[in-house]
Amino acid sequence: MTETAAELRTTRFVVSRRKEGDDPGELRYDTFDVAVGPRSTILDSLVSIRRELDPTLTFRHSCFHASCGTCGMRVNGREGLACVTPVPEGGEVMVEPLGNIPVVTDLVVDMDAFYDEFDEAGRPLVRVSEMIPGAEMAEGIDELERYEDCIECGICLSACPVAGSDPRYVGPAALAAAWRLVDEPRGRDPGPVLRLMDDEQAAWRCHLAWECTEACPSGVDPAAAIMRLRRAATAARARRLFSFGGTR
Amino acid sequence: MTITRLPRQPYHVVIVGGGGTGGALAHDLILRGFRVTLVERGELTSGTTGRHHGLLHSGARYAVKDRESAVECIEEREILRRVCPGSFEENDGLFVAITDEDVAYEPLFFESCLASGIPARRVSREEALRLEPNLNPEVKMAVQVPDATMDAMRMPLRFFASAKAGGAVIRPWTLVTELLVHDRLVSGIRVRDLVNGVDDEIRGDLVVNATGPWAEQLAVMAGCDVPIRPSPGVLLAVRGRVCNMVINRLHPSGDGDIIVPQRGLSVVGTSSWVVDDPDDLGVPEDHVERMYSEGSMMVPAVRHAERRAAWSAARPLIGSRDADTGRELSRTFKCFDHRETDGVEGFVTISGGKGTTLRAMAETTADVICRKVGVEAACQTREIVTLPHTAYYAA
Amino acid sequence: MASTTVEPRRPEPGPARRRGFVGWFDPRGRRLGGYAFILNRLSGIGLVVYLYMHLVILSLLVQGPGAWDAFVEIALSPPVLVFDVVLLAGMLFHGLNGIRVGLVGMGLVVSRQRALFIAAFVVAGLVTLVGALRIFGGEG
Amino acid sequence: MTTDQPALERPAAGSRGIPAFVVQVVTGVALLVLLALHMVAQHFIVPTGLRFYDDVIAWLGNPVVVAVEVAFLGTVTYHALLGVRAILFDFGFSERTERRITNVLVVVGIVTVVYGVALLAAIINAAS
Repeated sequence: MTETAAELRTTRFVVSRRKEGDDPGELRYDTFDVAVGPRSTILDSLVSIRRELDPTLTFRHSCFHASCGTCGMRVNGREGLACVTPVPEGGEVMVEPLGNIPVVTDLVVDMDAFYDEFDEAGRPLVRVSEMIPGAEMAEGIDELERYEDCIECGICLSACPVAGSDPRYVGPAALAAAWRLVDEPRGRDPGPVLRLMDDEQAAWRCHLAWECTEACPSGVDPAAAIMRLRRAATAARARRLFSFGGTR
Repeated sequence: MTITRLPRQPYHVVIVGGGGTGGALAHDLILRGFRVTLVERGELTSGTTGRHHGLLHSGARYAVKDRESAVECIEEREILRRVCPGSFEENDGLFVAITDEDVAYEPLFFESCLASGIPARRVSREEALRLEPNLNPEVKMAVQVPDATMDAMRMPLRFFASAKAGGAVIRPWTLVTELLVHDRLVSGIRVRDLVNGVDDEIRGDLVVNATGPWAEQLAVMAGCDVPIRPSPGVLLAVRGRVCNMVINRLHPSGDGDIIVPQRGLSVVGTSSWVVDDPDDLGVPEDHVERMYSEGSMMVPAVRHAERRAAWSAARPLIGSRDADTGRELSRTFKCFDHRETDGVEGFVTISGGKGTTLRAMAETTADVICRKVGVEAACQTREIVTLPHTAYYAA
Repeated sequence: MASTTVEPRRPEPGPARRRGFVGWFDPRGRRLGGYAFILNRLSGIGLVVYLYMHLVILSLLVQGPGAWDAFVEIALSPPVLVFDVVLLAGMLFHGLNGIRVGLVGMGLVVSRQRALFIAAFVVAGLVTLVGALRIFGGEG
Repeated sequence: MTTDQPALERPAAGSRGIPAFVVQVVTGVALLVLLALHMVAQHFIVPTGLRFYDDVIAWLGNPVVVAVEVAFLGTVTYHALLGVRAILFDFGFSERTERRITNVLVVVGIVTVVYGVALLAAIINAAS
């Protein structure tokens, strides 16, 4: 941030630290005083901490504009993408890793388990892009495409109170991905995924706290997706029940 | 096309740099039977690669002044569509002429595209407005080219996923503190593991410097020099998808001449200046303001769109020391074998290039490495389909 | 040129940061849906407790008129009436929010979930108010 | 408790029983009706609102009322304990523990209903 000195204010950051071998029971925090400008984001401040104060501070980032999903973290207890979360005014800023996901180092979480659940849905990365009102398609283009909204940041899983107490819960992201496949299969068979998510540890675990949707930085609305997944699952069961032979 | 794995070669290549080039090189070398270890100080693609605006270049922007880059782009675009299926928004792009100067520039631009093998189609004003209703009503005409949009983190991650599945050791959070150099022979790297704080050495038959705009900082550690100028550019992401096709301004490349749609955002880019330290970029507000003004010349809705983020990314441009704005530097890439340039053996630098040419950069570097160690191994990355990016996280 | 074998090393991740069941009731940083979840769970637990209290009290009926009428006497004292108001509020909210959870939870009127919660909260509040006035103000 | 099978270990294709949530919705809807009957009937039909012992006994003389009360007791107990089970299942216990929880709650449910019905019968007999 190139700001004139006048606009800079010093803000105290309390950053959660964790290195391999640390005692898991005892949480460790380091304090850093950082010059913050009017447009500084949490990510900008973390980058300047790493560059000027502590090169061993580790945190994930890549795109800097809420499009890749790597920099999800908890700022003052609230989930958000560091790259688009402004530094709160006044008082200390507590920065912690996302919740409900194993912590590898400092603010970096291990997304392997998240992706195992996510991959079960097998949702395509690209979807049909909603037409801009009145737009037509250019010659040679038979389908306007765009990337799925979900940027796999894990913020919804961190915000979910059920995931906060039960590690077995599949989590909102994987369920929202499953719904996307059911809603727009793009050539894949959603049947098996629907049956997979029609389970007490998956679609039926949600208690409608809607925190995942409120926290989602990408407008995915996973809570609504879970509910629509339930409706689809219930309809599928009904069809199976009343179809001839019933075991189709 | 099945992977034809060569008999296990004893050579171990250590790659420094977890950007697109590093990932593609790891993938290429694994397919050629090498043993690969890649180290990255942060998260993968956290350098220049991830901050890219996401244009899968048709090369049209360079057709007039940088034919070499243009041809590279259109070839790579076709290969990437084949080896990374389902990773692109293929809505094509429009070069829009707003002013009379733009219209005057069009014939040269159109011919240069065709000459570079880039399929281009003239589009009337009316049709342009039917394709993208948010375009500036003053638009005079446009040229349709096969631009597309990629995800700057997920597409390169596919290469990492395939390399890792092929046995490459990928070590993020590993900072290179020193190069192991003994009488002009580089035999490995000394690193600090930021996860457990342990310092250790990774020996290799060859060390590759794939650190993009940081290339010079690493080369210096081996007493070598690479003419890499970090040339940052500011990018602005605004809320709202104002277009589905990539919108470029039909004029010689200047500031704020592209709008790339990304999910529910539109990314407006870019500007250009030159710095010495790629870690100290800053985001000059006047550049951001220029993105708003130039961007709204093409799509007026940008003017009042809510700012989601503004950031800067340092392009690694190859060129002489005195280039001041970075634009006239060549956009192609180069692979330096430091035995020839500095008399240092076992050390190769790959830099320059663009987001779209990561595979070609890797192929060139892998060819250089094969020649250096006397291995006969053809490149297979033009045909082998890479794994989905999610496979990188498979336990 | 032989080189040291590099065994692929994956760092051992530490435990996830889980707030556990305390996190269910932590109002900080909650938004509408989060409050609905907290209130629904609290009122639910409260109503289960009341169910068994109610059964115990009704057992007095077996001991004949004396015991029951004596209890009713206590039941009309202000503290117990306050309890009744709280009970009324809990029952109304749990019931009304239950309708929201039931409908939305089966994938119906999903886009209305916010409005339904607000409606449940407001209606429960108003009716509780009316109930409280009747319990404290008018005839018994 | 309808889903007596333990929560099947994923990725077996979904548990085959009716999801507990659907049962909760069904019992919830039934409760809305029965609760209304239970509340409205007592407090609005009986002038003094079951204040006095004699009113209660008179009130229980009507077999329809008794039927409604028993139905109400069964439904509310079922709904309540299914709710408790849902809360307990959010703790992430092992499957074996969860099976034990389910069994305990089934017993508690049965005891509650039996006690309630017996209580009702005892009250009616004591008064006659």
